[in-house]
Amino acid sequence: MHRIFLNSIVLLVGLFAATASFADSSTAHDGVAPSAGNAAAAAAVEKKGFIADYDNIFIVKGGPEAKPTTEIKPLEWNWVDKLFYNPMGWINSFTDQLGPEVEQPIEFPHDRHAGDPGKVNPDGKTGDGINCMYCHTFARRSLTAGIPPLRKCIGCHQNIPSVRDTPRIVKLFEYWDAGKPIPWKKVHDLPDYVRFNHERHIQRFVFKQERPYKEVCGYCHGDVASMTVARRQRTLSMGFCVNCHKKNHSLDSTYTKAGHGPNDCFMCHK
Amino acid sequence: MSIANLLQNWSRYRDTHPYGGAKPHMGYKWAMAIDMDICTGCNACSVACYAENNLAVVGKEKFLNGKSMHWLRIERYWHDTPEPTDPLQLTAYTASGAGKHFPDQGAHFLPIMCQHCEAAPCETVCPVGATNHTQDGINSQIYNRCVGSRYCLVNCPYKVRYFNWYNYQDPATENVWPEPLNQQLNPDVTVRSKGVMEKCTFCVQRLRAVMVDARTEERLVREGEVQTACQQACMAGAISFGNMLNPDSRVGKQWIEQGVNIALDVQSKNEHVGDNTPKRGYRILENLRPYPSVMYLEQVRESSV
Amino acid sequence: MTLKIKDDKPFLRDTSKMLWDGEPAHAEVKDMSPHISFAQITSDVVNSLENPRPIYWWAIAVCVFMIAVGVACEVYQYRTGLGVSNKSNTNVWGVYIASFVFWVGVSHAGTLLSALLHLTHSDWRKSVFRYAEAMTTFALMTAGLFVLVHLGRMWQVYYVMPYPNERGVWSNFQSPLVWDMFVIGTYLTCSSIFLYTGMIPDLAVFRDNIHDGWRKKLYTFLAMGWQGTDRHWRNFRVAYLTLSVYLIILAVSGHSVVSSDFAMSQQPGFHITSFPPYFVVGALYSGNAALITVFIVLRFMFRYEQYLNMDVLRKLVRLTFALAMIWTYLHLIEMATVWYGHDTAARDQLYFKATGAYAGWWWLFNFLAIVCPWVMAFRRWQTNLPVQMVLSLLLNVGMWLERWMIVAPTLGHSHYPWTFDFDQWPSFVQWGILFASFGWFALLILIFCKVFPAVSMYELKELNYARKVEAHHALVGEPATKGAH
Amino acid sequence: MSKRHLLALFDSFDEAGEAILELRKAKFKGFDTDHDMIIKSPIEHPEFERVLGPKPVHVQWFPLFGSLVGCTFLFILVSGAQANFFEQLKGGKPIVPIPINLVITYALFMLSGVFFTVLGLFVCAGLPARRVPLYTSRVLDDQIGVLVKADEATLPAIKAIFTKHKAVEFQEEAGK
Repeated sequence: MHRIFLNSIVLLVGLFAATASFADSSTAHDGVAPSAGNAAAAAAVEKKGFIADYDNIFIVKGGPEAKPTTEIKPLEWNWVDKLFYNPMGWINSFTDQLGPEVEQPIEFPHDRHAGDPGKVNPDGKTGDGINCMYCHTFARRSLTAGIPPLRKCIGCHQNIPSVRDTPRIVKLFEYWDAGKPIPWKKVHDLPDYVRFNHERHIQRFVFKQERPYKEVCGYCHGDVASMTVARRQRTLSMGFCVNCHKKNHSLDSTYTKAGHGPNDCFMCHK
Repeated sequence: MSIANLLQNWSRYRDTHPYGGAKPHMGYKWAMAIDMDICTGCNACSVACYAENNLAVVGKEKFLNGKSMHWLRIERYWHDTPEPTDPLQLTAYTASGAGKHFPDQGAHFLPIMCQHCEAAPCETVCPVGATNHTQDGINSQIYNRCVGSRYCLVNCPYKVRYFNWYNYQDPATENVWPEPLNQQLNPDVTVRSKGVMEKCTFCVQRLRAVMVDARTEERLVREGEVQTACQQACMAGAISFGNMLNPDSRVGKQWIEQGVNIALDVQSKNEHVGDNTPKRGYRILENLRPYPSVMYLEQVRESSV
Repeated sequence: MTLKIKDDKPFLRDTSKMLWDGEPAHAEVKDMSPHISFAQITSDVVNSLENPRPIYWWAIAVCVFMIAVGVACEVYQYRTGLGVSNKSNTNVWGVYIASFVFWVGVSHAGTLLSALLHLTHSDWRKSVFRYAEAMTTFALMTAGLFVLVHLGRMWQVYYVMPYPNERGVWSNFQSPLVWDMFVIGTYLTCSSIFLYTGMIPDLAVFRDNIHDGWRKKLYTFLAMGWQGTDRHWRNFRVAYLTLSVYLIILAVSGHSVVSSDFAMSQQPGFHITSFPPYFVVGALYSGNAALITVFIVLRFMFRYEQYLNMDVLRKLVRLTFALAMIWTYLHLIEMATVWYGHDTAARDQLYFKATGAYAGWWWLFNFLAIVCPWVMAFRRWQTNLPVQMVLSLLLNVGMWLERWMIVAPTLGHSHYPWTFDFDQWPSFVQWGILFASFGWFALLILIFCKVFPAVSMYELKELNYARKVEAHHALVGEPATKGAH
Repeated sequence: MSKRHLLALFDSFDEAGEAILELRKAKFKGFDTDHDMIIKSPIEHPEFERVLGPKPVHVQWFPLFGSLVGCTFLFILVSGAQANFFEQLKGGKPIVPIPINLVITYALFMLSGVFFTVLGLFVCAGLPARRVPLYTSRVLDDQIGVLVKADEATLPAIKAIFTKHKAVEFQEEAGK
C-alpha cells in the first residue's frame, strides 16, 4: 500500500515535469534580457500551435500519417562535384560511414519503442510507433535533442507490469532505486567547435514542411526505428552538412526567402 | 550546382556592398552606437566581455608586453588642448581640466572593439577564409579554420584583433582557468587554443539564439530582445546595440539622428553648415573606407557649449 | 682535342699561391682560359666530388650545429606557443616574415644569372650560374620553412592550399598570401626543374666517370640516358631557352607578389605602390651579394680557382654595384613619395622609422645598403677576396635589416595610437631560428656542391671552345668570329 | 643485307664536320644521312646544323599548348571553386574577382608551361633513352663521335672517309 502510494506520487511528479517541460518551451535563452517581446512571442507560439500538446503526442504533425514516407536517399551528386569540387565527399559516400558500436549501460531497444507497429522485430515483438520527440523532447526547441531523464522511462514502465521482470527493466529500476541517472554514452558525437541546431531542422522540416519525422530525423540518424542500440549511420562531417545546405529546400513556390540552408560560418561555429 | 552557380546571378548568395545597396541584409544589420558623453570609463563593459566570451586573463606581465586579449578595450586620452588665447574661453578651458596634471586633468574614454566593417580589410586578406562577412552584417571569425597567419591583424586599421600567443587553457603551460575557475566558462563560446586569432563577435552566441527563436516563430528579432554583454553591463547605458533595419531600434534611430550613413565614407552632415542641430556622430578612420558598423557620439565639451 | 695553338703548355695549378692573393689586376685574365683542355674541366669537376678541402667537413659540422639550435628553438615555440618569440598584438610579424622576404630575395640572383644572362648571351655567367641556380632552389626552400615557423597553427597549413576537400571549403583566392603560395610554389617547382634540366648533360658525364656506389645509380637514373647526340642537343637548346624565358617572368612576378603581401594592405608604410619593383631589385641586389659570398667560399673549398676566377668575380661585383645603385634610387623614391604625399599616417610612419625605437637599426641599414656598396665601385677592391667577402656579408646584413625595417617598425606605428607604444625586441627564439636558417641554406648548398656539378661542365667547355677559337684567330690573324653560338 | 653500326671518334669539330659533309655528298646506296647518322658531342655545336641538313625542332609548341591549356583550366577551376564556395561572403568584393584570378592564373600559366617544356624535351629528344649499341664515355668528355648505320658493304668506304678526316678511333659492331 505504501509502495503504491509512493509510486503514484512519483508518476504524478513525472507527468507534471513532462508537461512543464512542454509548457516552458518559449523561455528565452540564457543571456537574453527579459523584454516585452517575449510575452508576445509566447502568445504567437500558442496561436500557431506548432508545438504539440501532451495528449496528441503520438500524432504530432509529421507523424507517419502526415504524408507518405519517402525513402531516405543519399546525397545527390552531379558530375562537376564528383570530379572537381568535392571528390572526397563523393568517395566517402561510397564507403562505410557507420560509426563505432557504442556499448550502452542498458541496451535500449529503439525498435521496440519507435518501430512500426505492423512490423515484427527480430526479437519477435512489434514496435510501439512512438514518436522520436516523445522522449527526445528538446529536439524541437533547443540545440540538442536531449536524452530523456530516467523519470520518463519510469513514468511509463511503472505501468507496464508485463515486462517488469525482463533484465533490462530490472536494471532500469536498479538505477531508479539508487537514485542515479543512467550514464548513457554519446553516439552522435559531432566534432568539436561545431554546434548543430536540432530546433531549426525539426521546426522547418517536420512542422513547416510536414515531412514525416522518420524521414527528417533519419536523414542524419538513419533508420533508428529498426535498431536496438543506436549507431551512427552517417559521417556527420562538414561536407555532409554543407552539401545539404547547398540544396534548395523551399517550403513552397511562394516562399521567397532563401531556400537553402544558411551559408554563414557563424551559424554553426562560434 | 557549381556550374549553375557560375552561370547564375552570384549576388543571390551574398550582399551588395556596402549596406544600403540593391539588396537588404536579409532583414538584419547589426550595428552599435556608443555615446561617449555618457561613458565614464568604468571598464564594466570590458569585464563583462571577459566573462561572456571566455577571454583569457593573461596577467600584468603579458598585458604590458602587448599580448592582451581584451576584445573591448577602453582607451584613455588626456585632454591636452592648447590654452586658448581668448580670455572668454579660458573659463571653459579651465573647467574642462585641460592643461592640468594628472588628477585634475580631463580624460576622454574611447571603448573600442571590432568595428564589424562592411568592407572589412581583414576579410579579403585571410588566406583560408577564416574571417567572413555574414549576411546580417557581422564580421565573423571562425577559430577552427584559422591558421594564424595574423595577416588580418596587420590589415586591421583599428588593431582590434587579438592573437592567442599561448595555449591559455593548457594546464601544463599557461593555466588561465585553474580547476574551479573553468566552471565559469561560457559553454556557448569556444575556448580558443593557441595560434588562432580572435576578436569581438557582437556576442554572436546571443544573437544566434534569439534569431533562431525568431525564425521559428516566423518573425524578426524585436528591439530589446537581445543585448550584447557590454551593453548589458553598461550602467550608464552608453552602448546601444540592435538591428539597424528595425525602425523601432534605438541604434537605428541614433544613426539617423546623427546623420551618419553607413554607406558613405564622408558624411553629408559635415557639409551642411547651416544646420544648427548639434551632430555628434562619427566613425573612426572612416576615410580608409572600411565602412564600420560602430558609431561613436562625441563627448560634449564644456568649451563648445 | 686538337688545340690549334702552338704553345699548348699545361696550366699551372699552384692553388696555394692563388688562394687569397688573387691575380694581379693588370693581368688580362679572361673569364675562361683557352689553355685548359676539355678533359681537364671534366676531371676537375669530377674530382670536386671526392676531395674538397678539410674545411668542408668543418663547415658541415657548423651548419648542423646551427640547425640544431634552430630546431631546439622551434620545438620550444611549437610546444609553448608563438608567444615565446616575443611578438605582440601590434607587432605581429617580426623576424620570420622579414627573413621569408629575405630568402625569397636571395633566390632571385640565381634566376638572374642563369636565365636572364643566358638570354643575353653573357658568357661570363657560365661558371657561376649552376650554383646560383641551386641557391635559388635552396633559398626558396628556406623561405618556405619561415612560412611554417611563422604560422600560429602550422599543422594546418594545408588549409591554404586549394584542394578539393570534403568540407567544401576553399582557400580565399583574394588573399595575397594565397597568391604567395601559388607563385612561390610555382617558382620553387620551376626553378628545381630548371636546375635539373640544365644539369642533365653534366649528370651524364658523372654517370660515365663514376663507376660504383650509390652515386652511380643516382646519376644513371637522373641522366636519363643522355648521350649528347645531335638530337639531344638540338631539343635541349630550345627547351632550355624556353625554360629560362619562363623563369625570368616567374622571378619578376614572384617577388612582386611577395611585395603585394605588404602593398595590398592598408598599413601605412606597407601601402606603397612602388613596392613591386623595389622588392624585385632589392632581391637581385641581396641575392647577388650572397652569390659573391658563396663564390668565394666555393672557390676555396672545392678548388675552383680556374673557373671561378677573378674576371668573373669582377663582373659579378660590377653587376652587384649596378643593382645596388638601382635599389638606392628606388629606396629614395619610395621615401620621397611618402615625404611629398598627402598621407599623414605614412609620413608619421617614416618619421618613426628615422627617429623612433628602431632608429639605430634603420640608419645602420641605410649605411650598409646604400653607402657600403660604393666600395665595389673601386677597381682595386673589386677582385680583393677578403674585402669582397666582408663586403658581401655586410650587404646581406644590410638587406636583411631592410626587410626587418619594412616589417617591424611599420607594425609598431600604425594608423591607430593604441599601437604606438609597443616596440618588441625579438626573443632568442626568433634569432635562433634565423641563425638556423643560414645553417640550413649553407648545408643544402654544401651537400649540393659535393653531390652534383657545382659548375656547369658543358657550358664551361662551350666557353672554353669559344676562347680557344678566339685565341686561334688572334694567333693566326684572322678576324675573330663567334665560336660557340 | 644486314646493317651494322660504326662509331668514329674525332678530336676536332672542323674535321668531323668535313667528314660529315663528304659523307652527305658521297650518297652511298642504302645509307640515308638524315636518319642513319648520329653526331655525339660534349658540347652543343650549332655548326653541325649546317652540315647535318634541316632538322626541325618542335619543343617550342609544347609550352605554348601547355601554358594556354593550363591557365584556361586553372581559371575555370578557380572561378568555379569561388562560385561554389558560397559560404564565403567577402564584404564588398565580387565572388569571382577577375583581376585577382588573373594573378593566380598567371602563376599556373608558367607552371604548366614549364612542365610541358620538360615534357616536350623528353618527347622530342627521346629521353629517357636506352644506350645505343656503340657508345664511349669520351663523347661526353672531349671527343666528337659520328655514329653511322649502314650496309656492311658500304662500311669500308665510309670508314675511309673518316680516316681521311683524321678520325682517331673506330668502334665497330660485331657482325651478326
